[in-house]
Amino acid sequence: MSQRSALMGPALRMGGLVLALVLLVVVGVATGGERFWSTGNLITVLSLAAVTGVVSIGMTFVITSGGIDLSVGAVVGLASVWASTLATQYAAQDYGWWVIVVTALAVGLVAGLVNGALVAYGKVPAFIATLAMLAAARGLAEIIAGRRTQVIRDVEPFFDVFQSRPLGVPTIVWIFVVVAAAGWFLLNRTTFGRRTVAVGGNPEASRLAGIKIKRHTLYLYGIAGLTAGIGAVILLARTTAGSSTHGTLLELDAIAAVVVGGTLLAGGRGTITGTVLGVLIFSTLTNVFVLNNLDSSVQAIAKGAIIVVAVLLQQWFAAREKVTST
Amino acid sequence: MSQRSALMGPALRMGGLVLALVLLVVVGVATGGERFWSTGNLITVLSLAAVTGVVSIGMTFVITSGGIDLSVGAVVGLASVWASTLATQYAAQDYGWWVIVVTALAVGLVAGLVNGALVAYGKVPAFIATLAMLAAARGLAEIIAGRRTQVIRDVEPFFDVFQSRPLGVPTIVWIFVVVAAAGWFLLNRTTFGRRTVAVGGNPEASRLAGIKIKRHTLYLYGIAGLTAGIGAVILLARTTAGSSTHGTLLELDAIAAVVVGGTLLAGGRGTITGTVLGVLIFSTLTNVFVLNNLDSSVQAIAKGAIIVVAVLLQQWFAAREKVTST
Amino acid sequence: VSNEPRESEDDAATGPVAVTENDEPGDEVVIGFSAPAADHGWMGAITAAARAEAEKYEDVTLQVAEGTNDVNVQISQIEGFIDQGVDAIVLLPFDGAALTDVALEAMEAGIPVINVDREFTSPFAARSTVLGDNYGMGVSAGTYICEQLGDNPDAVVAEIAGIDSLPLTQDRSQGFEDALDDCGLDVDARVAAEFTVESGEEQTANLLSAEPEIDAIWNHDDDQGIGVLAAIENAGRDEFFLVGGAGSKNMMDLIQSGDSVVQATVIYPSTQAADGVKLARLVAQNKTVSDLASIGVPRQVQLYAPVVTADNVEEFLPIGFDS
Amino acid sequence: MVDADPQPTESPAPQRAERTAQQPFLEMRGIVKEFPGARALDGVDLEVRPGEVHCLLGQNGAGKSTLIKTLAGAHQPTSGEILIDGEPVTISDPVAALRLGIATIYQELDVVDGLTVAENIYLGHELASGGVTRRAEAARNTRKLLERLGHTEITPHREVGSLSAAGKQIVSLARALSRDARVVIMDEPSAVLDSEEVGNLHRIVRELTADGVAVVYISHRLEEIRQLGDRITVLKDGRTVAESLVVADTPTDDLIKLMTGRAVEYAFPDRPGVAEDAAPVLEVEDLALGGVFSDVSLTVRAGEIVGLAGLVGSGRSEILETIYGARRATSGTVRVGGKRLRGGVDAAVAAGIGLCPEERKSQGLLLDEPVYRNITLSTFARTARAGLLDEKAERAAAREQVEALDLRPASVERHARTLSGGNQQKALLARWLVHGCRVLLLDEPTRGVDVGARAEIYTLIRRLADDGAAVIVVSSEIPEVLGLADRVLVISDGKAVHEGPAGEIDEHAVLDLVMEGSVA
Ligand SMILES: Nc1ncnc2c1ncn2[C@@H]1O[C@H](COP(=O)(O)OP(=O)(O)OP(=O)(O)O)[C@@H](O)[C@H]1O
Ligand SMILES: Nc1ncnc2c1ncn2[C@@H]1O[C@H](COP(=O)(O)OP(=O)(O)OP(=O)(O)O)[C@@H](O)[C@H]1O
Ligand SMILES: [Mg+2]
Ligand SMILES: [Mg+2]
Repeated sequence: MSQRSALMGPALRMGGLVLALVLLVVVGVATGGERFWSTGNLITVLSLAAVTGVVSIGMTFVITSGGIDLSVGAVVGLASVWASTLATQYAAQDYGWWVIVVTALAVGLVAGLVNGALVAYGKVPAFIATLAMLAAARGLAEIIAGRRTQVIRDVEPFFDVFQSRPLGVPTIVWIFVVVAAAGWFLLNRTTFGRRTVAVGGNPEASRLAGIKIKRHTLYLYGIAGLTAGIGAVILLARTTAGSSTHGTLLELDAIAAVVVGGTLLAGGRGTITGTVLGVLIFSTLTNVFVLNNLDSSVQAIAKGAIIVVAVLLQQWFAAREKVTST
Repeated sequence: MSQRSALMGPALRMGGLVLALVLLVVVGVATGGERFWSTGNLITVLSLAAVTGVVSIGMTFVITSGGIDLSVGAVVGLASVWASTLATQYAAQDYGWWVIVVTALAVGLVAGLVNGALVAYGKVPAFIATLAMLAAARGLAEIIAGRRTQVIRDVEPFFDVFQSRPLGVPTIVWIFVVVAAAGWFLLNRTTFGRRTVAVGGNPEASRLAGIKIKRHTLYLYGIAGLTAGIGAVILLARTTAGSSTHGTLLELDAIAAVVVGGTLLAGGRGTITGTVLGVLIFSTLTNVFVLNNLDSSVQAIAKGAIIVVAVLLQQWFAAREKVTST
Repeated sequence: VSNEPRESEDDAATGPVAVTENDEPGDEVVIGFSAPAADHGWMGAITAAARAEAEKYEDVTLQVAEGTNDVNVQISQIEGFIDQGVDAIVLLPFDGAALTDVALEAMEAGIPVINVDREFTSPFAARSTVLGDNYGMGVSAGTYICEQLGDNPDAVVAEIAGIDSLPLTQDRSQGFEDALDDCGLDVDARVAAEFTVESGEEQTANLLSAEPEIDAIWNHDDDQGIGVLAAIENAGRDEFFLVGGAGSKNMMDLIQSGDSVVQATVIYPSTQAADGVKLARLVAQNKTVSDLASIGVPRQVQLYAPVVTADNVEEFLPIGFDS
Repeated sequence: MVDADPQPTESPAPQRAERTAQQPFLEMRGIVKEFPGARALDGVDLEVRPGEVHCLLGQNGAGKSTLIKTLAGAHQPTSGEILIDGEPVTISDPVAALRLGIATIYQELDVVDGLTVAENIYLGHELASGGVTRRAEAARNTRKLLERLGHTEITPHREVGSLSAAGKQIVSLARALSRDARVVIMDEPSAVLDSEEVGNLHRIVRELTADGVAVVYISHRLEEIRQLGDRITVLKDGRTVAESLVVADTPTDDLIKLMTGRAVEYAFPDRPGVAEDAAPVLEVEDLALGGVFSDVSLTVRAGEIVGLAGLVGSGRSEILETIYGARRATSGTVRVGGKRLRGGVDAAVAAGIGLCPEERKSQGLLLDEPVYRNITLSTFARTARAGLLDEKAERAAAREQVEALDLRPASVERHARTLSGGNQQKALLARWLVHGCRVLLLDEPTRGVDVGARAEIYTLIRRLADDGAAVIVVSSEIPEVLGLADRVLVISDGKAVHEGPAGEIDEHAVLDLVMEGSVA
């Protein structure tokens, strides 16, 4: 029985989210009909989800370990700017489109590692360290870009790659799928994932069991930074430009998706599947709102209500899970 | 020795903050001279600290109890709008300026209690519940205001009261002082405050000791909402208008001040003195920046750096405290 | 109480309308509309005016997407419009460069795009462009201040900018600086607010504290202007004059009454998107702008940024927007 | 404990017998408590009279803590009835229990670190006028309570977070006393206390009963129950198997049989003696930690068990933690197998050292993870291939230990949180058994472990030593240290004051050494 509940548990816990998503889709079909339920529109929903989605995967790791990263949005902005400076663009013209990608990823990674070092070795609370990074990364991005939007020109291969549609699905959606799958695997099937959950559940016990929690924390924020770098690449592909305003408030969307998905903000339990569902819920919501031509203020209220309902549904399913497993 | 460290402890823990503030003041005097160190400018700094300050006091309670309130900024906006609708203004003209104040406080309180009910009785994680309230309160505020700024006219007594300067200090600064003092007393000298620390430090032990955790949580968010209402009154007095954009991102400023002040984000330890110092540091920082006509991007970077340095200083003092007490 | 809406929304938003043969009903058209979040008065007026303009034509259905400051979301909105196959798109992008690609996509799909306010980086991305003039706005403000202070090279000029990370703010500041430079003045103190009343008040309070003597201030945005004025009031200062920006009814009233520091404001028309809707309809219905001799809707319309002072305020009051 | 007497040693005082004849104050009838996936109580009866010490006995996981939690209002019983003074009552929450005069000291430390001693003691029933705390009065009363408990060194305004586990236990005790209760429930209060403290505790219990207060006392130390108890109720697998036995009339062997259902060999394993030429595995030289201990040197050879004896707060835990690298030594060196150890815990674990920490919940367990992941927390990386987890191997390894240690319930999938205290301790031990350490540092390894399992753990530790491990055991039960170890180090006030073979010293001598050292 305990075996069964261990298997059923996560599925049931996801139940509330899946139900919320299904309800949204029903509303979408009812109000938008074919305009909602068309391949084109579904791809639009997924494309919109890609940036938040990728960043949320990294965020899931950080939150599972009991931390938080408020800087991801700003780091997306910084990475997008750095990867679209004239210098980078010239280099990309000379050496290949990958220069842009590598630059964005490297900027994201380094920013993440700085966060990680501050949290792990400087013992600065994660909230503070990443808030400081938020401010600093935005400032730096503005200075680099001179507050101008930097359009990427004459690096056609970059767009050829990232704006293509293998099997009819945009590359950026594939990137989201791959990152999510890799994240799921990393969290659930590897020692790295196990350590992440352990550190979040009880850092002192993990330390005393011989886990190098500082180094691990460093890596975790590195991952969050790296996914922010990937997010920047996706945004560059979508907007053809880098800007210091890219990713504004993205951190809130990402955290909301992760927490609505069922990852504990206190750490110790994380679910990539839940995060993906959370991201899809928010992105479908935006889409359904647009289809219904809803006033943005009403949207905001509806959004608040829907978040609460999704969580209450989850609670209800969790309670049912307990009852059925006895 | 333990006696001494018990007394010295908090003082030393504050040491880093005080030092950071003193350094800022030194920089201010060095770069701005009399323009910085004038009564007028110091009052400006305090006046600007008032809104964030008042809201941060409420936030200190919520965070000490292990919660968080992301909605305070939006609630400030909603309360300011509600308290400046035509209906309220007419009522204020008929019955007296206090109608505006009572409306703002009531809106804040009710929003806070809704948060509290969701967290305590609905078991919705605080982060999610208050994020939903953020969205909903902003949306409602926009609808009520029709996205217009609502200027308060013909309620002169309101401004007479709140723009007056008893003993040369603006009323709104007095409000901040009174709220801070009341907060300090409530947290350190009353049953309510001690229970707040207990709930944050060890909820299970608190429950077993007979504390009604749910009801207590409800009250805590009520307090946060109430301080948001007070913040709205101060903003109304300062800007002469209510707006759905009032308080944008105020929640981040408040949380940053509280956490930089030394209150544990995980709960169980809270300090009003630290919060006040945190608020003053941020407000002085902005002032010094403007005095030096600093570019806003450079400001952002400097702000990030200073946050980290303040926390590292605090760490260093805390480490020293340990050494001296052994 | 006088902050009640003085006129109905459409009057306020679009001003006097001459009826031409173009206003005769034509083919039914669906126009997609997308703009940044209506988080302050000017942007609110933009969207309201666009909606009101569409209301006037029974052959127009305006599909309004949620206002957003997230380019990623805005791109998906345009993708949605393309997917639906609307007849035309009116797009006021949060960031012109970032929305260029998706606009091109729409044009390639045969949907004419009318670009409003913030310009795309490719001329092929829009069928027609309605532009405000941000640089010109700064120039107008600077020139006005030069006229007032021209004889005093030591005059202290302060600037209260809007959201500093937006290119449009940079354009405005650049124009301002260039115009001042012409008469030997420069910007002695500059702060950046966020287009909100609260930030206007906060930044101005600090600015006034830092500069004990000021001769003139240019404030980019009349929405934040309410806060700016409150801060000036709170500080009890009046040794300078203030020039506003955008042109809210509020500021115009103050200019008219003449008993405040506000002497002028530079118009930045909040009717741009309404013009965009009008043009989109014409383009979609294959009509032409009737007052022009040429056939077809012009490629670009740049709106004028005049200075409103006590002398001409009467004329502009009808297009002042409620902030 | 070694020489537990099968015959009652102490005849109960006459007035005690008199009181036990009175009407029961408290009765529990047919209490059933179901948790998701487990039936913790399956029809328990209990009857407590005023002025008696009523002992609850049972193996780990028998349901003792669950029973008293239903009494304290922390859990709601699924069925059954509770009578007080013959009247049925429902205890819906902790407040109701306190109002009925039931005060409880829980097995898990239930203090708030961020509050002061006085605030902790009065938490929930603050001395206050109109919500404003009367601090001076609270401090005064606290000082009195602590004086009564013999702990004047704990000052009322000290933050509880700075106290040791034992200090926190004292605070819990003081809190229960401050409630003026009619019945005080104590769930393993002596587990973290040393022998002197235990004596102190017993004195308090006697004072309480002399005032007519009933005490429900849970302990795994049978000799303590003999000294202190009036009557005993024995639980097994969530049922009452014997109700209200009179202590004086019940031999220890019978109790053990009732609890475990078998006769347990109740002795320490033989000491085979360490070969003279056995290689030193662990060498500690002049180790010091600023302000806590200094000049600690010891060598543990393969196959040797070294015991550290001393009072609570003498720094034994810190010595273990410093050897383990969990604290940074101010000076001194640690060698394992001749190689100097540098770096933190991870280096120590890699070198083959394991530590069973003192506070299992905060330092040891991932409470919301399954048992097997707790057991393999130090080894999952080793069973993994190229970073990929091998959960099958982990489960198998964990299952083996669960069986060897008789962990109950015998499922490796249960979350650690749902295990009883003693079983959590076993899970921690299992972690290092799976690891197969060369050096094992055990801090209170039998804390909260029942008699049956205790014997098994002793055998196990000895077997590990026989297999070549070097073991250090810290225990507050001096007989345990003396019985189990080959050699003892007596620690007093952060210094080693004696070192010698365990067989050549007795409990009194150790206590004398300890007292001398702390006076010096
Ligand atoms: N929250 C819970 N959920 C599920 N099962 C539980 C829970 N709490 C306790 N149990 C189970 O109830 C049984 C009784 O546990 P309890 O803690 O009462 O034992 P105990 O007699 O106090 O043991 P010990 O001497 O080790 O403290 C155990 O099998 C335990 O696993
Ligand atoms: N981080 C620390 N800094 C300074 N002193 C400390 C620290 N941690 C513990 N101490 C002190 O060190 C002494 C020994 O602590 P501890 O209680 O762990 O010893 P112990 O012999 O293991 O006793 P116990 O039986 O309670 O485990 C105590 O006086 C304690 O207050
Ligand atoms: Mg127990
Ligand atoms: Mg110890």
